[in-house]
Amino acid sequence: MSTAPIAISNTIVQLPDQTTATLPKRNYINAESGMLSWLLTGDHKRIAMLYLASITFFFFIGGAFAGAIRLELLTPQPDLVASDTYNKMFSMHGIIMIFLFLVPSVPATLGNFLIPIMIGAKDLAFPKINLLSWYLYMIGGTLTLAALVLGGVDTGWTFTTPLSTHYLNTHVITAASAIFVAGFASIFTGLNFIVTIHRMRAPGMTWFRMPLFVWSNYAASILMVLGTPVLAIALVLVALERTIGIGVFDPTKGGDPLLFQHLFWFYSHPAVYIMILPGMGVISEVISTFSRKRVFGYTAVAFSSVAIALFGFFVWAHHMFIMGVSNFSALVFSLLTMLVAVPSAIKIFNWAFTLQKGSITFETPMLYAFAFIGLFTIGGLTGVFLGSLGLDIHLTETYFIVAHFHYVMVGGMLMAFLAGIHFWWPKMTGRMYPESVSKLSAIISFIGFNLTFMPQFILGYLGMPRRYHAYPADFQVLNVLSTAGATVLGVGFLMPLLYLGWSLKYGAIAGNNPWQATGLEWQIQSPPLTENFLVTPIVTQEAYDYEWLEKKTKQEVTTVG
Amino acid sequence: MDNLIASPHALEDQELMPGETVVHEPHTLLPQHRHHFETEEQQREAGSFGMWLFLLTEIMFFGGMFFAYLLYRNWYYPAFAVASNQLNVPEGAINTAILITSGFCMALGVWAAEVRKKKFLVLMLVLTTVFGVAFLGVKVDEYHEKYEHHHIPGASFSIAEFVNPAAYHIDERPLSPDMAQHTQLFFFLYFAMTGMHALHMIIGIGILGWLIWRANRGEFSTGYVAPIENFGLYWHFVDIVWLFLFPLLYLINRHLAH
Amino acid sequence: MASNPHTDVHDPANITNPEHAEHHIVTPFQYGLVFLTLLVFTGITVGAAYVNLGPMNPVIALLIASFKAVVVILFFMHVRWQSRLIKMTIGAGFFTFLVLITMTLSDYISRAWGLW
Amino acid sequence: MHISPVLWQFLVKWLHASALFPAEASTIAPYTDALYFFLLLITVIGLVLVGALIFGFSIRYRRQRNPVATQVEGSTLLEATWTIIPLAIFLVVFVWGAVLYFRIYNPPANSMNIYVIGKQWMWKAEHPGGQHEINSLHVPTGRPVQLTMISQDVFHSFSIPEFRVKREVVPGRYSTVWFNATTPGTYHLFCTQYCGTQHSGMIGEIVALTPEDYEKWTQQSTSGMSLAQNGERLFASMGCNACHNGTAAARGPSLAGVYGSHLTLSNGSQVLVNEAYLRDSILNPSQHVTAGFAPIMPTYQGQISEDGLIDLVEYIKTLNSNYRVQQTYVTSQSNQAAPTTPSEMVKP
Ligand code: HEA
Ligand code: HEA
Ligand code: HEC
Ligand code: CUA
Ligand SMILES: [Cu+2]
Repeated sequence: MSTAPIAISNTIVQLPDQTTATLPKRNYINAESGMLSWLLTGDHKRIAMLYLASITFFFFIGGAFAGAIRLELLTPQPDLVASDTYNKMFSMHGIIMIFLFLVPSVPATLGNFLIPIMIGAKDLAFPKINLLSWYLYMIGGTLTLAALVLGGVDTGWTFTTPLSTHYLNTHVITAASAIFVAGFASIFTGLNFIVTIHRMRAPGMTWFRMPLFVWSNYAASILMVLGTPVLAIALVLVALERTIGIGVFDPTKGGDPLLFQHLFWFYSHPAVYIMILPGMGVISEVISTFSRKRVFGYTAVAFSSVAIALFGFFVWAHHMFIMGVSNFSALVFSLLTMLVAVPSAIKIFNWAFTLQKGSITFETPMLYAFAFIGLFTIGGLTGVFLGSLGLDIHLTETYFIVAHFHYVMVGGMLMAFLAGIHFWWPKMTGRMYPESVSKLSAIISFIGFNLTFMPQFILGYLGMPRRYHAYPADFQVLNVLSTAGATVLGVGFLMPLLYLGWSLKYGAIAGNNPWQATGLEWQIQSPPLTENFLVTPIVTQEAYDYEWLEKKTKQEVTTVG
Repeated sequence: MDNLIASPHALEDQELMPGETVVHEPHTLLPQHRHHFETEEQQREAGSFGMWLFLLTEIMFFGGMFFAYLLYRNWYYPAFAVASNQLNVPEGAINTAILITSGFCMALGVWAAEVRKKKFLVLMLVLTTVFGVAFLGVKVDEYHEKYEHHHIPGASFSIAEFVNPAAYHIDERPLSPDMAQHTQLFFFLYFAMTGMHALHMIIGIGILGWLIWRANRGEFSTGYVAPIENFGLYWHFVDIVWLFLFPLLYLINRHLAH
Repeated sequence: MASNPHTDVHDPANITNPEHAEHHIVTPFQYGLVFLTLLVFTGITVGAAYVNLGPMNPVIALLIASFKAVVVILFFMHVRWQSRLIKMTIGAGFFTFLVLITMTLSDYISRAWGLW
Repeated sequence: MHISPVLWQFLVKWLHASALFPAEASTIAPYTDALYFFLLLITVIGLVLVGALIFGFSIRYRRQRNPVATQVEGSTLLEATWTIIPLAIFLVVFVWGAVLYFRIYNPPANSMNIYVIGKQWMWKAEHPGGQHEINSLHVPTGRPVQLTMISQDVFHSFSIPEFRVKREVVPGRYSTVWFNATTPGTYHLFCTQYCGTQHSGMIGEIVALTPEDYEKWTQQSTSGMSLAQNGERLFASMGCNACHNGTAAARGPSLAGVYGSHLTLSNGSQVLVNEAYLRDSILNPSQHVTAGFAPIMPTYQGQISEDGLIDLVEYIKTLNSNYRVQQTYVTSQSNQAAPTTPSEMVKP
């Protein structure tokens, strides 16, 4: 095994000699065995794996609903399912994808696994609360499934009042309590991260030596802690209104239905940044590693995360522009929306310039990261369309929005999640994923994704409303394209499930640092020990210091096992 | 920002580090020390910081209801004023005092733990509980009164007293029926807010019971005060919520009543 | 319990670790003063409610409540002796709460302005 | 933005013919589209820029060509550039969007008014002349039409893509939108706010007619009773005239000429009486008590449908003199109660 990483080859993967390599004898996976040792664990890495398994499960349930939605929309007629079934499908799709998949996706899996290691700590500050958070998540998930099995909900993921409080007799309260409980799971995750990042950094790990992944998760955690409780109270009020019907949200009794919207979006707009910020952190790590270069303008990228988190609290009413907020508020919120878009732009350009003068290789995580940058740029800029008052009038509540948020959430966050999963897979499992299959699947998802959602922009401008079970026949061609794309996309997402599962047993042994990355997590064995570090590291180098890494690699004789 | 940037325990431990291993020698640490913290200090500070963050979520949680209250109070001021006058100020004021006393006992409890006076600590925790329960008792009485007057929002809610106060020997100006209808909003918010507050108290009393048990075993009289302190933060926060609820709910437009 | 095997193992000197922002112990006397202040202001707030001050009534009530809350936070909750981090955290919480209130309220207030 | 009109028309026609673009059938549409194309342009530029950087660097600095990376810290100048330029562009977009917003939601003074009621799951349009339509709306081209809309149950949203206008139809409160149709034809009408099971069935058509055809249509489909006439009947049958009869002894204020006036309320504030205020003072009378009167008017919440309220409001709007109020004692056969032809339906 060569010590110098600068071999002229297509890949920087530094795998140990596979004929002799073995996984480390002692690691967090085999430290204890038995079902209970997982269910009662306090180890952040094991909890991360629990989360990973559960969110994957829910992703595919949500994906199955997406498939059904697209199948129904293949034809203009309402032929496949009944109207209320369709409504239940997109509601469950939205609820599951957002609350049970995307919000916990990167933070609760990768963040849980990596943040303590990245800052040189042995665990998160509150391991028991971390475990509790997973249980709350599971209770929330179970309640969602219960709502599903009992007959579903058809409120949409936005629970618009007075529809949800007085006009639907589906299992709204079950679904609301599911989200309530899952919300506390995310509050506890965020709380844990903030305390850990403030209080448990290793000696020498100053704020500006932290990897950007930590920064962005920190920013997202602030949003989780301060935003989620407002959603919780909004849902409590919905449940009360439904059961005793007092009229806080009911205009016929003097209430204001927009009050609910204010409370809901006060959380749900910051929530979209909860969803994207951790993904942005992943992209910073991946881009830097595979161009072997420090992230361009580290401080700007770090602060832009915080800026997004801060400004993210000031723009929520852009979801209510035409719903009856005052013109004055519409103006203010539109202006602030423009401001919040700027830090994202900063990040995009900083990533692009990270590549400059780098030494770039194109492993799967890098492909996903490129996909992220392109798709998020489209998604983000179409967000600016929506933030522009006059244009939002035409675009709101159409497929343009559906396309916008799938571009940022699927094209952005989901791609970032996949980038991260591939990137840290060797660390988490000790084994490599198969490189060429995974590249193929990255390309398939990219093509499938664009085919699915690009036509929806056009549909949206043509005026096709969202949440429509049947639509006028003139929209069919574009819908067929979209459905075709979704099929391709489904394949693209199913493949990782298969080959990553396969690699658990048959993948090549990864070694400590296959990517020659600089983060602390790469300086320990893979999979790590339960206590992460044998010796608490003393940090003397900046983040992304590849020269430091080179020196270090030259000195040490790498052993595995 | 300075103290954010400096690693909180960066320097004091440095010499220790190279030799330290994950296998802790138990005699250097307290039993309550968790393995992943470097020092007691770090653990303690993490605990209280975590508690504060949790209280932030509580602020926002109650914040949503406070906003709803603010909005409807402005919209339906006459209804809110009249409905508020149906609340029992003496009981509310006494309850405020009770709660403050309970908070005072809690604070003394923290002190007792800090100076390691076990008996006094247990006594104070018990008193905290007693006053907490007393508060809930008064609350139950108030709720009962509302029940008797059909002021509990829902099907049996009655606006009769507000439309025709004279018939009920209430010294109030009558409200027109449509405005009177909005008293229900007031009572809904009253029950939601005080109910949520009471729920926090009940949870707190549950935890208090557990703390008393542990304090009685002497767990907190050896300098390990974090649980007491953190619970104190929670308890005082619940007090603060009430400090706002009391004037907002009970004291609207009292001077016109008589 | 003195017989508890854990308690007398080791004197945890680092609770008052000199290297760190020292752990301030508030005396019962100070707590007593705070307690009295709170009681007195509770009295004042009830009294003030029965005096007709026009639109100032709710303002006074809220000011008193805020004052009491600050006292509780500073003394009962020891924030006066806490690190800057904790103070900033609390500030952030109230800031976000104010954002919620003011930005939402500005919508309701400006609805009456019609086109403006 | 000013693209040459010829080019513009060509572009729009071409896109429309390939079904990628909705027809431009109102005076607003070109304004919306201009902003849309501007933003599309920015998006394409941004995407090309980002793409060029990514691909350019990837090719130029790939491992094979550039085995050793050169570490760069960052560059304040560059970073300032890509902070300020996007910010400037976004601010332009904001201003442009805001101007457009007020153009769409600020009706010209001379627009004719049509009422729209949304309910699960149908649209009901009420023309001042008393013509009722379900799930369709006939409008004349070439003159501004304002819709005053309200929902009977949940949020709905009235959307006409070809006109580029849309507005939420809110329960409990009037919302308005206006447009000026340019091309006769039939266009989509969608409910775009999710409103329950049959949301996707809450569709209809907008029929834009030339003024002459529209005239014909109003004539053919009149029900014989204008909204105001209906309102007049209601006014009598609900007992409003017991108090609002314009006599000196009346317990309620005279409603003649109240529409459009400024009222002083008992709490000292002043309000402009518009449709929304009239509706609200019937449903929540004690909310705003007119100075000099006792809050004795009962609430009619739950007793009058939204249709009825519209009739009443229309009726009160037409009461311009005490004389008309006296007339209400006898249900009038008057055709003066409300104009039936659009040319007379000019808002005061
Ligand atoms: C991950 C989730 C996510 C993210 C990150 C965003 C990001 C943004 N969103 Fe989006 N949004 C959603 C998820 C998200 N959104 C969802 C789920 C909905 C619908 C909810 C529902 O109703 O169901 C929604 C709806 C939504 C609306 C409401 C539309 C409506 O209901 O009418 C608006 C309006 O302003 C909006 C705006 C924005 C803006 C301005 C951003 C910005 O943050 C984007 C910033 C990014 C960029 C601007 C790109 C990078 C910039 C460059 C590369 C510079 C390019 C170069 C030049 C300018 C030259 N979004
Ligand atoms: C994280 C968020 C997320 C993700 C990942 C997705 C993923 C997808 N979404 Fe989703 N979507 C939302 C969030 C998300 N969506 C939200 C919030 C809404 C709004 C809901 C509302 O209006 O309330 C929405 C609405 C929405 C609509 C609009 C419905 C309507 O308004 O009528 C459509 C239509 O095309 C759609 C399509 C898709 C597709 C094709 C995918 C694809 O990317 C999915 C690809 C994945 C798969 C296809 C799974 C592959 C696996 C299998 C096929 C195996 C299946 C297994 C079994 C059957 C056992 N989504
Ligand atoms: C019991 C008597 C009474 C009846 C019946 C009554 N009103 Fe009134 N109305 C009043 C009084 C008194 C006021 C002024 C005080 C107020 O605003 O509440 C008033 C105010 C109004 C106003 C506000 C305009 C203004 O000049 O103040 C409108 C509009 C109105 N009434 C319409 C109606 C309609 C429509 C009905 C029947 C459906 C009706 N009223 C029935 C007594 C009555
Ligand atoms: Cu009405 Cu959708
Ligand atoms: Cu948003």
